[in-house]
Amino acid sequence: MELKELYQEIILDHGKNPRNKGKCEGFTNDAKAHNPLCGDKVHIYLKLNKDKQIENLSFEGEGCAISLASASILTETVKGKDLSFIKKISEDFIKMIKNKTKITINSLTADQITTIASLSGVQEFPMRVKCATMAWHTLLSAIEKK
Amino acid sequence: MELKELYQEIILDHGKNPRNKGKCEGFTNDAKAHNPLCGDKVHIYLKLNKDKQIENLSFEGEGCAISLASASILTETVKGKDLSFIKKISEDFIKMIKNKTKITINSLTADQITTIASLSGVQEFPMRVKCATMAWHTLLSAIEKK
Amino acid sequence: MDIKNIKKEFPIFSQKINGKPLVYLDSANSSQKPKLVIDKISNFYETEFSNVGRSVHTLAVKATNRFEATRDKVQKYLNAKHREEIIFTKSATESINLVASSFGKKHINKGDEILITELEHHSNYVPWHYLRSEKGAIIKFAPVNEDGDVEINSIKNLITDKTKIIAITHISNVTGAILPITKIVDLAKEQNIPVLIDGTQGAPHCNIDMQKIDCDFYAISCHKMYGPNGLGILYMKKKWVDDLPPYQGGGGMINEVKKEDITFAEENTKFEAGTMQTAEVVSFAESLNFIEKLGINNIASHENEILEYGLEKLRKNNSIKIIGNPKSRGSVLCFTLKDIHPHDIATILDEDGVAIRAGHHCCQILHDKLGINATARASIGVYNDKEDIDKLSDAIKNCQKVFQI
Amino acid sequence: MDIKNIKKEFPIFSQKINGKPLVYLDSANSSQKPKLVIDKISNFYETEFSNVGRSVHTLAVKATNRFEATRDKVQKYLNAKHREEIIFTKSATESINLVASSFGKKHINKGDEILITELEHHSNYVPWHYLRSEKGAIIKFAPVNEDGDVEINSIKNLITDKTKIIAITHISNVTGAILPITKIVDLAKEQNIPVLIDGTQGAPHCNIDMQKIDCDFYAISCHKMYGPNGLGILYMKKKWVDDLPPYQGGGGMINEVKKEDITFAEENTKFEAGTMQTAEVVSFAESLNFIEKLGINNIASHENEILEYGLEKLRKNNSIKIIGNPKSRGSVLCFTLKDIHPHDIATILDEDGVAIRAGHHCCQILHDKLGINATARASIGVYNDKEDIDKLSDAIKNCQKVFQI
Ligand SMILES: Cc1ncc(COP(=O)(O)O)c(C=O)c1O
Ligand SMILES: Cc1ncc(COP(=O)(O)O)c(C=O)c1O
Repeated sequence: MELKELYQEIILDHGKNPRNKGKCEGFTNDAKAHNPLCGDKVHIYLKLNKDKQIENLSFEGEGCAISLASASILTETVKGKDLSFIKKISEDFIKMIKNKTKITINSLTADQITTIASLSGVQEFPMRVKCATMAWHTLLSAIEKK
Repeated sequence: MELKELYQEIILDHGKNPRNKGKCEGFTNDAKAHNPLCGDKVHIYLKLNKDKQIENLSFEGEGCAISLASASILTETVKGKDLSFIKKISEDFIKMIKNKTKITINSLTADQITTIASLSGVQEFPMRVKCATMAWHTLLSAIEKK
Repeated sequence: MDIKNIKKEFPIFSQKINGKPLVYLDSANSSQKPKLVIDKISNFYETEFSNVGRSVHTLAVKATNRFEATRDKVQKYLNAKHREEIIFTKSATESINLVASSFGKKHINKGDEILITELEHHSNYVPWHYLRSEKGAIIKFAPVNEDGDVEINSIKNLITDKTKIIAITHISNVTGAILPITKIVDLAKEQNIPVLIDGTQGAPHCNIDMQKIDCDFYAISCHKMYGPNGLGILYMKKKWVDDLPPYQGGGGMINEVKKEDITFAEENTKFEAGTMQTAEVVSFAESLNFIEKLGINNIASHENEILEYGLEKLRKNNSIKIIGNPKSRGSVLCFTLKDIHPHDIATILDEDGVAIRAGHHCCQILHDKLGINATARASIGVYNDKEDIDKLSDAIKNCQKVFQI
Repeated sequence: MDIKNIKKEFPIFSQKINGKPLVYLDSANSSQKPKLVIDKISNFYETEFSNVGRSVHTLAVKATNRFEATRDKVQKYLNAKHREEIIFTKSATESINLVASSFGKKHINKGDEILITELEHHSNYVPWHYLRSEKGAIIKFAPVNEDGDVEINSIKNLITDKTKIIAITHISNVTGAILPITKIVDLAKEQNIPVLIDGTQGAPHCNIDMQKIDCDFYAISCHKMYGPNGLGILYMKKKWVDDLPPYQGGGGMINEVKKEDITFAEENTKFEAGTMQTAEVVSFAESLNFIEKLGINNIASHENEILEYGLEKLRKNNSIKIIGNPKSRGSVLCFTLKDIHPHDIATILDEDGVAIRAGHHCCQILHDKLGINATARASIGVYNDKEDIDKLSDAIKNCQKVFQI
């Protein structure tokens, strides 16, 4: 059943207990987004160090399990990584959701890949794609902003 | 055939050679109308004397055979008549066209009634009703104006 | 036709959704269409189609007659005094935009007040917001109370001698509150303030009598009345039909066009620019036939029965919170479910063939006030029955199972 | 599908008019619809109908996907660069009103000049007239020449540094003149002046490539392209999509709505307020399929062949005067008949099953210039053949008989 694929254990867990929620201290960049059709919101905060690595990041948001889980998984995936990694993973993630491609980044652990891939069930639910991708788009704009 | 009823000899004659065309001298009242959908125009001029009789009247206009014939027949019918007659005949005429009633005014000659009734074929052509009634509506507004 | 058996008049219900029969509880969003209406559209295109009001050939005459006969039918259905008070638009949204634009142009100046409520759909706020930005008008919001109602006094309190128009919804598409529109109109009339009623949710559920309600403007969306897409109605009182300037410009709405100046047609015509939605208008006559055959009061009491059953049933589930407790309620049931977001509910319900809507339902102001960003909404149409509610209730339980709550 | 045999795809032609087969020569007014399009409407209502973009249930997803897929299809058909450049409206009239209103609000001030032509349909004049009355803008009319053409020089001569927009028709619905729009756009670009093209008659007849034409706005009426009523398209160049303020306000076109202020959605969404015409949009995809299957160039050359045949045939009748003699002509043939008014012609032709239009065709300025108040118009669609022209010609002779001329 597709529904079970969408609402996997991992997603329910991240949705109920999102990691890195709140406003992280000393953030250097932030961006927010909003889905006007449903009212979902996300606000991403991140602290870039001088090596252009994300030293810390967090998010605030309201929304469905998918959107919260996606933001939560995002924060776990990119913490400590540098900008080129972040661009690559964000683009890969958005592609995965839209075009059903696989994530293939060497520096990710098998566990991390499984976690991220848990969101790929969204493909079958076109109206929910935005829920899953919003945080990742927002991360990209946070990085571009100064 | 209905078409023959619509384009009777009398109508073709009045359409081709409309009576009382032009701007009559010394007119006291006038009014014009215009059908924005087709561009037809009519302008009625009349001279009321102090007995509230139409001493003279005429019309200017552009339009189809039906609208010209109707204006022409109108001028022939009401010339020399007084206001109460004019109101009655105009209303009767409009009713005839719309509701297929007969004209029943004693002071009209049989000939006049035949002439007016020649326009009643318009009933069967709803898009042409306005062509036939426009002059009569305009006559009424000319009278009401001072 | 029997309401108990009405589903079979709607072809959509022969569809299966995810292998399950369709339980359609999204009628406040848009209603499904009876076969008669759908067939009328095809039949019209197949046998009588032509542009209306422009040509004199047989098809044009037939189309024009049917088109104008529908105007007469709408007039009669709404008990409007004059046929020219019925204006065809694209949607209720366009109806309200038309009024805001035309009325605003002539009668709204800097500092003038527009009185709306916290319940309004964006369609009955954004057009007034335009006047605020362009003209420096002020928008006042009559507050919604705890029950999701707007009390007449809260409107009364906000009326000043600057109030130029009151624009209120007939039925809230979130709390379901049926506002006391006749009383509000009476109140407004004392001060000579025109009233626009957003009847988008009202018209499909209530008996509408324009001469009784006596409002100045009433906006309707035909697609929520078992009618076609792309068609709305604006009732506009004769006085305003004569007074207000036209809205969109184009073919059909002019009187005389010169290079230096343009004069406009009279009556409804001046508000109907360009080629109209002939097939939609013609088929809407069948929607009204459908409603009349059943009787709008029977439809309302059927819907009320289903709604009451639904309220009762859902209240038994302790995790469900029902939004609003208005004195009198239209066919709308908004709720939230503990620890499960409305979007997730809607997606999971869909697996069971149950179609509801989730989100803010174009009422952000109201959701801000409620302190939530989304609700789930089940809305009832003539074709719903108690079994649909049972399935809704079961599907909600399934949600809780999926979320392991 | 074969053009020679295409009538049978259109159910309307199984009708008899006054006992005679229908000769439909009123396509410039509105075209008839192929069975595929009509069936798509019913089929959509019967199996997939729901409101788009708002709910997440299966029907809403299906409807939304079909709706947006049609936008993609239109984008491809028009070879627009971005899908967001395709905006769905009610009609070409609404498309032009949208531009005049949104562009006018932001970019037209007192004394600014709007350049149109004497050929324009009221839809491409009245909306600009509003800016003249409200903003004190000036409208200049590029003259039409004896042949019913507008020469590029007559446009060039009227451009000043006050010219803020040029709005011209692609094909005149009276003289049939196909204007040199690409040259006009090139000319305007030299001076950085945006160009709106009223493509209402152009789109059904010409191969339209937005990237080649490179205009800023292009307005289309779907009902003249073998599509449904109540649907228009506005192509708007991305630059303007980003720049211009929204038009109507309502559901779906907002970003954030607060009591104090409102921000708007981006891209095409900000111009599409309220419930859209889902069934119409979805079925229009079939109209494009129909056109693509035949090939627009094949349609054009078929229509040209019939038109040439018609011109030749009608010229043989000494009482007929053909209006306009443009260098290149769309499928429109306007004429007058000695001593018989166009209205009478239309009525008498109808008795023979021949449907034409009579009047000023929403072009009063042009008719004033021609010094007549009405013309008769036969316009050609894909389904017409030479036999239709023969019947037209015979029916005209019958007119002369009825009038004993
Ligand atoms: C040249 C031209 N422009 C604009 C229009 C208006 O189109 P619509 O009435 O479909 O909005 C028409 C159709 O009559 C036309 O022929
Ligand atoms: C209360 C209310 N007003 C206005 C609207 C707008 O209707 P439409 O989108 O059909 O224009 C709606 C429908 O969503 C509504 O529920």
